[in-house]
Amino acid sequence: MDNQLILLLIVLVPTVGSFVLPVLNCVSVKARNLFALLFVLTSFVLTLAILPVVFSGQTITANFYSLTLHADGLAIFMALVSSSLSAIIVFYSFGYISHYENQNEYYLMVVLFFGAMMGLVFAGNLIFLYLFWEITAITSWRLIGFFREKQHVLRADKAFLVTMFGSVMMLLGFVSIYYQNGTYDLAALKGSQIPNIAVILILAGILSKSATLPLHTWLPDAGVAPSPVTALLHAALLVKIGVYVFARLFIATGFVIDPSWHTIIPIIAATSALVSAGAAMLETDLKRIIAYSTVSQIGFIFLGLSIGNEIGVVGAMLYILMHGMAKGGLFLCAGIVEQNTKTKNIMQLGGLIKTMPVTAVSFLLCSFSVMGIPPFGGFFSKYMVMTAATQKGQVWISFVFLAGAIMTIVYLLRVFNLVFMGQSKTQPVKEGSPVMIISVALLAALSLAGGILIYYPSHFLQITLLQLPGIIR
Amino acid sequence: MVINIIILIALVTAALWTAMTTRLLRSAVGLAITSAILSILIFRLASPIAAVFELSVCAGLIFAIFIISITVTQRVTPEAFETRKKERMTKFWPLPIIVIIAAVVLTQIHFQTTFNLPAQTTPNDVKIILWNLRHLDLLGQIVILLTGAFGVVILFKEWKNG
Amino acid sequence: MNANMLLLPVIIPLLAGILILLVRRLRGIISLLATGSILIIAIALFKQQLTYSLPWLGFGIDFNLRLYPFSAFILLSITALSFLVMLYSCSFMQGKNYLNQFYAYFLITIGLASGAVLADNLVLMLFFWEGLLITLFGFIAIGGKDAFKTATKMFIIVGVSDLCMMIGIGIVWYLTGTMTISTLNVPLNTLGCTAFVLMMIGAIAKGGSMPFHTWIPDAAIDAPLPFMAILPGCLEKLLGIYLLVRITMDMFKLTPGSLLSSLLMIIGAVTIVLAVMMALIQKDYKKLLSYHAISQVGYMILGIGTCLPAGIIGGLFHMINNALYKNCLFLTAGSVEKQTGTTNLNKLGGLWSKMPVTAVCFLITAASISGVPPFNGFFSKEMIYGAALERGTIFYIAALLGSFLTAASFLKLGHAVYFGKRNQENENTRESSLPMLIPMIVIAAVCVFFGLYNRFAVSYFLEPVLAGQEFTEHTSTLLIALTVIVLIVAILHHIIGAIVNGSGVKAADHIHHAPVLSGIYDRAEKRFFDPYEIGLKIVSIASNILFFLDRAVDWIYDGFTVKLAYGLSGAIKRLNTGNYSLYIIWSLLGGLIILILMFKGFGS
Amino acid sequence: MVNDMSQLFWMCSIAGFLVFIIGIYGLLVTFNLIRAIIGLELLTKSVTLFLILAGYVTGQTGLAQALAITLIVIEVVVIAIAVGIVLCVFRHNRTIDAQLLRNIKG
Amino acid sequence: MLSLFLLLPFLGIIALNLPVKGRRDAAAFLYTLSLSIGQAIVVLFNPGDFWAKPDFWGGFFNLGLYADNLTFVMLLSIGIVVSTAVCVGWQTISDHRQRLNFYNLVLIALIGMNGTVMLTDIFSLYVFLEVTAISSFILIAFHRDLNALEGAFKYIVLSALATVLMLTSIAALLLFSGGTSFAAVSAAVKSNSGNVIVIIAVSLFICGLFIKGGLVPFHGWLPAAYSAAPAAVSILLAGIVTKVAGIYVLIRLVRDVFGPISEISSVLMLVGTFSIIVGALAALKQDNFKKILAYSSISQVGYIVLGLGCGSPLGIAGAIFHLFNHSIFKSLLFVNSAAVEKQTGSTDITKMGGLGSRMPYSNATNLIAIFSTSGIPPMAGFWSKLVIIMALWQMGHFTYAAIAILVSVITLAYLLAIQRKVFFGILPQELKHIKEAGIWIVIPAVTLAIIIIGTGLCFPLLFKSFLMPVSSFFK
Repeated sequence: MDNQLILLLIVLVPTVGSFVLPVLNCVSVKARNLFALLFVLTSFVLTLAILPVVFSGQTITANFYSLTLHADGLAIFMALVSSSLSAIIVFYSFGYISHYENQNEYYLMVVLFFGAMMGLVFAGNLIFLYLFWEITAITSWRLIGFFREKQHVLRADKAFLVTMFGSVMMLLGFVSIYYQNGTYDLAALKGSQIPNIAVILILAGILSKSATLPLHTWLPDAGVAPSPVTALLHAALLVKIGVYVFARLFIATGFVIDPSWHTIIPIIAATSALVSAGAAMLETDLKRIIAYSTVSQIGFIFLGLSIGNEIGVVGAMLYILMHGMAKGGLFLCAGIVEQNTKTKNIMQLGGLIKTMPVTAVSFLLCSFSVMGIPPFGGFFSKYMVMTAATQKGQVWISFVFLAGAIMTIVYLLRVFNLVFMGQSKTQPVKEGSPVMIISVALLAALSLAGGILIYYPSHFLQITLLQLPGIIR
Repeated sequence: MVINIIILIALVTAALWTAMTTRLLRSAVGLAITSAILSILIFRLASPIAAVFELSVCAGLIFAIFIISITVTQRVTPEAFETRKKERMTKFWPLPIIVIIAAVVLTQIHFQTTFNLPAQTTPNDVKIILWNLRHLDLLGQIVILLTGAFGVVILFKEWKNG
Repeated sequence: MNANMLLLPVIIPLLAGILILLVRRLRGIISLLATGSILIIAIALFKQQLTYSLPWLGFGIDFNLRLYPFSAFILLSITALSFLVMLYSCSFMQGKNYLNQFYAYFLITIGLASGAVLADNLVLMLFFWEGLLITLFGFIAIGGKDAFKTATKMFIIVGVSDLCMMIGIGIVWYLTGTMTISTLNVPLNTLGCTAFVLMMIGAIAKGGSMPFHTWIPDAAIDAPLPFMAILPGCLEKLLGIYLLVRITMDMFKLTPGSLLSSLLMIIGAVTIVLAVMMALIQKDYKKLLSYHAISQVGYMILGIGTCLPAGIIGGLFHMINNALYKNCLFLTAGSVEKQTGTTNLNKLGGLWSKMPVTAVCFLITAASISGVPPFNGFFSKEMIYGAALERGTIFYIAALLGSFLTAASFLKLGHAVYFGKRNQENENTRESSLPMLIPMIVIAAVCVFFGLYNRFAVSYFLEPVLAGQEFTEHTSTLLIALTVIVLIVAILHHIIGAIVNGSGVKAADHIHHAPVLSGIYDRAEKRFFDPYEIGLKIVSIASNILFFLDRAVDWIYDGFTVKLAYGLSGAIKRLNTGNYSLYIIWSLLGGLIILILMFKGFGS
Repeated sequence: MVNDMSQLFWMCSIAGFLVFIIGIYGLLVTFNLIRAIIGLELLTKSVTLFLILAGYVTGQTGLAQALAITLIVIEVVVIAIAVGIVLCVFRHNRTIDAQLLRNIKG
Repeated sequence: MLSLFLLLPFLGIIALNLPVKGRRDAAAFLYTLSLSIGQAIVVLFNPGDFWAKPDFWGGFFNLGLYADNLTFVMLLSIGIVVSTAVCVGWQTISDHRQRLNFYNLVLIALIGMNGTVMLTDIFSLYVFLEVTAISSFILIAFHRDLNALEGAFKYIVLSALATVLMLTSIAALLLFSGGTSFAAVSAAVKSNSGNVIVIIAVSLFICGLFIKGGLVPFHGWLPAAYSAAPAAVSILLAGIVTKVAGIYVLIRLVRDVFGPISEISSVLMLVGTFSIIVGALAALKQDNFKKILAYSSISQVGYIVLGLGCGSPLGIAGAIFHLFNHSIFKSLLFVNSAAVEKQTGSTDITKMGGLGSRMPYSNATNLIAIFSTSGIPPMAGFWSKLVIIMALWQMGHFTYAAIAILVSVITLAYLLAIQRKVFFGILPQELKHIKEAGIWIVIPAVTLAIIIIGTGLCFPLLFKSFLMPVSSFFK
């Protein structure tokens, strides 16, 4: 098949397919679930199919009317990460979501979200990037507000509004870039000089989407969502969108920006990492803690990207992968705990390791990866982003992040301690359903494998580096 | 010129009386008088057909409409009338002052202009203009009259629930 | 010799560990086979010089292994000791919970430790080094009820130090542009010093020096005993001191008399004295030993901190000696625990006749740790004394004081456990089984051997480490005499103390209850000085501040913005009174404003 | 002549403006709905005057008359509808007080 | 052949009121519906050359109509919105005679609007505005409940004021133009620029149009009229009547007649921005479904005026496009409010909740309309807002652009509040039995939603071929 057509299919299959799902529900529930997974897997497989092309150092550009799709190593990497994680999360939802109403909406939104994510990843045009960006916002809004209680819907609205605020700022930034350079096409924008105001505007969008200080508080509040959703949103995909766009614009497209941004953005990221780590330390709601942890870890990713040297970028991309797997695992574990104990308050939990060993161990392993303990994948990514800072001579920044990393260790262990160790405070609970524990165990195993087989992603990313003009060498 | 000014003053005075009089009926009468004076003025401004229309429709038809509606709605006791009278005194006394001040100020402005028009292309005859040139307006008028009919049907239709 | 052989000490234990986790059977045999095989490999590799390389992370971070005399020596020590402890645990751990986890962690630990020693790339080393955290964590966590708290404590303390090392490595890379250890030569400018301190933190924390020590006594209570024997007792010292020597000698090339060297010595001296002070008052066999495990690392740091060849050799010699005798001491403790079911000194006593082999092993190793000639500890300590004296009398005095207290505490321990009155409950105690005795006997024998043939040990194993640096001993007769005098004083002190206070256990109580010290001791027992607790407090306060900040940010959305918008909205709402006159007035005013704007030539 | 015309124009404009003011004032101040309609009527009067005046001044009396006639026709219908609505209000409230016509606010 | 747009409804009115027995209301419904849909379809699919042909009766009955692309966009919108209102009217008005009257009035409004968008004479403009306005007055007061009467009366008063202002302006322009056709007026304004009377005339006309279009601070009547009118009438009013009466005329006059005067541009942008902000803020705290939509209308109209005030071709294209989009999505929102009002008997959103599960079509279409209103891709509203903002940025009005785009967040906020309070949340006990409102509400809702999405997805094609050729837009 033609590579360009494959590229289009990667985006279109889930996007269009998602609307077929409610119809399929009329046939049977199983068919719908299966197809939801199938659509995601199709994208995954198709992405794998074009992997060799990109691996050989080429890029693919496809034009369909005004829709320009562009695949380089960065995009393929991100697509692989998100599609594989989405597949696991969809698989997990078979077990989790089967108890609730509005399943049609759920599957539609999840698959549509995924499709939009694919579109965003491959978009070769600022406007279409924004378009897919907003579709993800819509779907995530619906997903957060999946349960219809007032509080949930309110939180969903908050998330939507805050991200919307950011994204319209970003749109203004895009417009200003348009008038600066006369084009929205990313390929044509390569290496263009970007005024500071546009950087600020675009940054507002990215920060809001990636839940970074000062636009981060929607993310913890979004913890009301059903667990696979939070996993999908927080860990695997949504917050990575902002980071990815940052990489796409400032590194892959190589916008030339004022050098001071390479100091300012790390400072923002550091503040974000610290503040949210502090909040995670004091929160008592399981999902909120993990969400704050996500905010904190996103700071690390930003550090790597904004420093912008080779090791930083590769580290940040690896961070996206590793954090996606590990944090996804944490959220899914939290989902099992929440569903089986009917509470998210860690003060009311305890001793679950006795009855839920797989969940507990998976939680612990994923925590290790988030903390950055070898041989888990998180170690490498954390090492690389922190080294990136020192590599640029900004040692003090890495010290701030050191504090963040320390706090990560402390609060994650605190959570594990309170939830899984100690005296049991709830009714005896069962382990989650097989589908669910397979998912979490798989994610834990992937986190481990990510560390042990680090050579492969790292090698791939180093090939990718050649395609990124924005790297500071 | 002097006659014109007198008519103008009469016009303003009639309007003022219309606005300020305490009785609604008198107000309607005042409006009719204003219309009548206006039609004289229009006549003097070389527009006889419009003047006739003004006189018959505004001073006649509209006056009738007002009279009917006033008789339907007017139920004022003497006490209520007295209080309303006082109210009007307090509320309306600035109006004449405003009018007089405005008039004095505006007349002090020495206005001078010339109107240089493009060459006349249409005949200056109201019948030709109305019937031959402004078909669209005519259509509009017909539709509006039709609308008025519907409005009357809808708004004045018997009240079902009292 | 094939360079691929280098991979084996790393891979065999790891695979064996995973196998045990999966299979759950034959764990003892698998473990013994695995440790035995790597011991053989280590022996075979000894005196070899090999390098091995694989592409890995990129950016000059490759999977580089390098075998040279120093690492070969450490590898040999690790494998040998772990084999012995493994043999011991096969018997000791029988009937305990989580056995396959225990064996798996054990094996994985050995694999990671070997990897850390062999690694020739800083990141690779950090990978193995930090990976140990998880097995440590698992080891402690399977210990018992409160073990998880201790495990957490360990995790945080060691994790922090490892993170520090991470940054240190980053700085080193920044400064030199390479991460291959064998080619590193870091300039000692400000940044270099920072890097050194960070790396040093990692090293001494692994070694268990103050102020990163506080999890060790806790772990002594909670964790399984072989863990204490193999990890804090020997492996961690080996690794920590190995790295410390590497950074002071090779990577940073500290000069004697430099500030950093003094810093190291101060840390060493303080560790020696304070830890041994704490050890003195302990009433638990394992806990007492654990404080000595901390105290002894002070000597090594002190020795290495001198940056004199003699000091470094002394430190290294002490390291290997300590690994031996501390390991053996823990094993005796395990033996006692296994047979009597307790390690509380008050409940023990008079085991001399019941457990003679254990007692003899204990005596030999206790004498060794106290620095009694002619056991090995004496010689290594003498080398350190000499080096320390050359750098400053105060260090020497501290070391000597430590020596005195060490001797005192071991006199107390030996007295309490093996002599004195036998406890009623311990009447039926018997000697331990052979698999447990063999390691003890072997180690004790090695202690004696290293003592008698100390010149051989030093020249065969350690001098290659210096790589040609000239090495002169500073020992003099005077120092030896002083040491001996101190020992004699210690014995006298113990006898008097035992008589005055009533029993061997209480022999040091007068120090415990001394006017000023008692208060300090009380607070120390309540973990008043525990850096971990203090750190947690700081973190907690910081978190509160940060959380407040977070809430403040949140308030901007949830409170401020909403209130502002609704306030404005309400104001606009109130303006719409429903009165059409008002609307007309607005319109007219609007029209007026527009007229004015038009006339003003607005915008043109 | 030009001066005369200009003066007439100005005077009539002033008168029209004054009628406009009176109409607006009546519309604003009164609470009686019928009076409000009378106010509207006065406004229309002023506009009629303006139209005729413009025609007179420019000599296009034909056009102006045509426009004025259309205006008057439309005016009648508007007034009729307005009065109809007022009468409906009266049927509801039994009064034509404009103060009661303030239900929709905010 | 443009006069067919006026004559067919006119003949229809006459035919429908002949004293014939039978279901005249059904006939009226079918006629009005087919007429309005036909109008939309014909405009959409027939190229302009058919319309350029002269009427065959042109010899003795000359209406002098004119159509350009702007006219066609408006005719299309009128067709769509009127057909929507017709459908909803069939569903919400139960009485036969009332239905007949309703359709008659809708036909009159249709004449008025079609005439307004096609004529070329400034006085005829007044006449047809009045046709539209008077039919709207009656339609608002249709059910004769007190609120509706109040709304109608306010509309009459303000509309009369607007009329007076416009007529005064016409009279003043007559002093210079010698005729009332657009061409004459345009020439007069151009040749007399700077004349005090001309400036006053232009200002007064614009003020009058502001009142008609309901821009802040001329908007007082609008919430009352919109919220009190019967459901179908609200659709008509909000969707198209005020847009034609106020905004279309504004675009037409500013673009074609008054010409690009920088003062007008500045005033338009100022008023537009003011409307955007005030409308959005006012909508935020409302409890009445329709009132929120009314204020939202004010806000959205502000965008149109802002784009218009920008003055560049791109800005005007954006304004026209937003006008079209606004008529679609606001109609859709009002259709949904009609559905909710019909089923619950109330427009108070605080008393509702969880209707989404019972009224899935309303729920889904409402979402689409909300996104379109807030300017979220891939809905149509996004593109028009984008074009407007790009135009503003192009002309260097950065502050206006920023305000415009930030207010869309507030827009989203209040619209989400509707969605939250009406369609999400927990279903109250007394609303358990509720069902979808009926086929004639669902069909237009779904159709409008499809139009929104279709426009959004086909935007690149649409923009190039229909609105204006800006080929470099995506490059």
